[in-house]
Amino acid sequence: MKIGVLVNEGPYTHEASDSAYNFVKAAIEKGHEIYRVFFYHDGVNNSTRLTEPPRDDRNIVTRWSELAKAHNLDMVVCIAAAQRRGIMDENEAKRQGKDANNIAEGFRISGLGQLVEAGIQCDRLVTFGD
Amino acid sequence: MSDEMDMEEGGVIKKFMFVNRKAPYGTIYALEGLEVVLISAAFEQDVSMAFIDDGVYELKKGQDTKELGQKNFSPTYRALEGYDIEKLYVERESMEARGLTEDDLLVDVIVMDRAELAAKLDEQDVLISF
Amino acid sequence: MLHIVNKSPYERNSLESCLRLASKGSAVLLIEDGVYGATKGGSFEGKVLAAMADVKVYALAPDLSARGMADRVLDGVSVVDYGGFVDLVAEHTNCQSWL
Amino acid sequence: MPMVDIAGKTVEVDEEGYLVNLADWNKDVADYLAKEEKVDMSENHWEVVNFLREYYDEYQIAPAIRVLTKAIAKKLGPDKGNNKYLYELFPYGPAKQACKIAGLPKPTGCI
Repeated sequence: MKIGVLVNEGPYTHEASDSAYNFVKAAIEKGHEIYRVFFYHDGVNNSTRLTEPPRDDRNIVTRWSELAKAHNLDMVVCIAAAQRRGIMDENEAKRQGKDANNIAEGFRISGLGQLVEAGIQCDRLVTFGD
Repeated sequence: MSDEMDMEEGGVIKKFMFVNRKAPYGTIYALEGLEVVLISAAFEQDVSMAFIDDGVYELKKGQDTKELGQKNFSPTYRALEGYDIEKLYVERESMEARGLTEDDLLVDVIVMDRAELAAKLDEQDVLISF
Repeated sequence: MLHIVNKSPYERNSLESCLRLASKGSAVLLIEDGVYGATKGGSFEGKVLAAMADVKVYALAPDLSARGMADRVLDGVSVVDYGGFVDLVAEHTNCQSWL
Repeated sequence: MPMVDIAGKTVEVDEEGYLVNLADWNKDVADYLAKEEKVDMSENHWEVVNFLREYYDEYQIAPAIRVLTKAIAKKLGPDKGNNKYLYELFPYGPAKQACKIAGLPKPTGCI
């Protein structure tokens, strides 16, 4: 089955990103296809590579990046929500005249249309948030 | 606004419902939720919105954010008609519990009791909630 | 239809709204702080027990354990792991998260 | 961000030439922005730009192109409410150019 996942909250403050991660991992183990993980609202904060939690805590960002790499996941960060919250890739930083970018490996910045398209293409869309 | 033409998705039309349960301004969900709804219009799907719980407050007439320094996005609900998004369902129980009537709302809505709205939720293909 | 609730019924009205709008025969999965709604002894217990006449209630095991509530699950609530969560999503034609 | 002098007023524009403060907009600013876009403002151009400003004023968003053409057709007639006409006026796209000249917020590129 094709499953899409929407993550609406950032890491650490809420459990949403943990739940989504565990759900995605379990779905892959069960042989489902994760069509896309879309990050919206504060969920875009899951994609900054500048995250540096204490050593005895999980690194939520790296964990997503590694899962994406292992299973070729399409992880999309909403451009409008990202711009509001200071999440940039190289292109966006250039376009907006910013001096740095911070997007982690495995994430790509794109439009909200990618969320609607996931809804159209997937058999199921599951939302995680606050 | 984008110069891209309407999306063609091979004739698949799904029932999308955006479920709004949060009040405006206290959190960003209502505003960013509305942004997705507007984008979804380009995909020619069967789009509706449900206003439940504090989501009903999003439609209250007379919002004035001047002193807040936030953008008043309530006029945008009136633009939905031009985007062919005309199915705005309000749960009667939520509206009445908040002491509101249809006259308090800034757009024409379809008021439904809980059983009617429950049936509407059931028949959706994709539910995206904020 | 599958309803997913991630809020404690003692903090927000998500579970209450979900139960108000869940049709007969729906499934309700409690995750994160939502699992407190699946436990014995609290003042919300009666509402959940009454709702179970019409809907099937599930609770996520890892969230129950994390909160020290694994041994207080209400009779009639099915406890599932993340794999079970995935199965519930697959078994139902659509799902709504009551955030 | 670059500052430009327009008819004796200093106005801030961003890297792509969009107005930073929407309140700075006036007809002289529109003429300047149009010149930067190599658009020669005619009555027909103004008609669209003014329409966009009114739309924004009423609904607080820049309309999607499909919604814009439909709304213009309704107000100014079908010979103006179509893509061909709008692209003739604004060859690089009415969303990008007309919105910029009208001083509307820069599109986030949401699709």
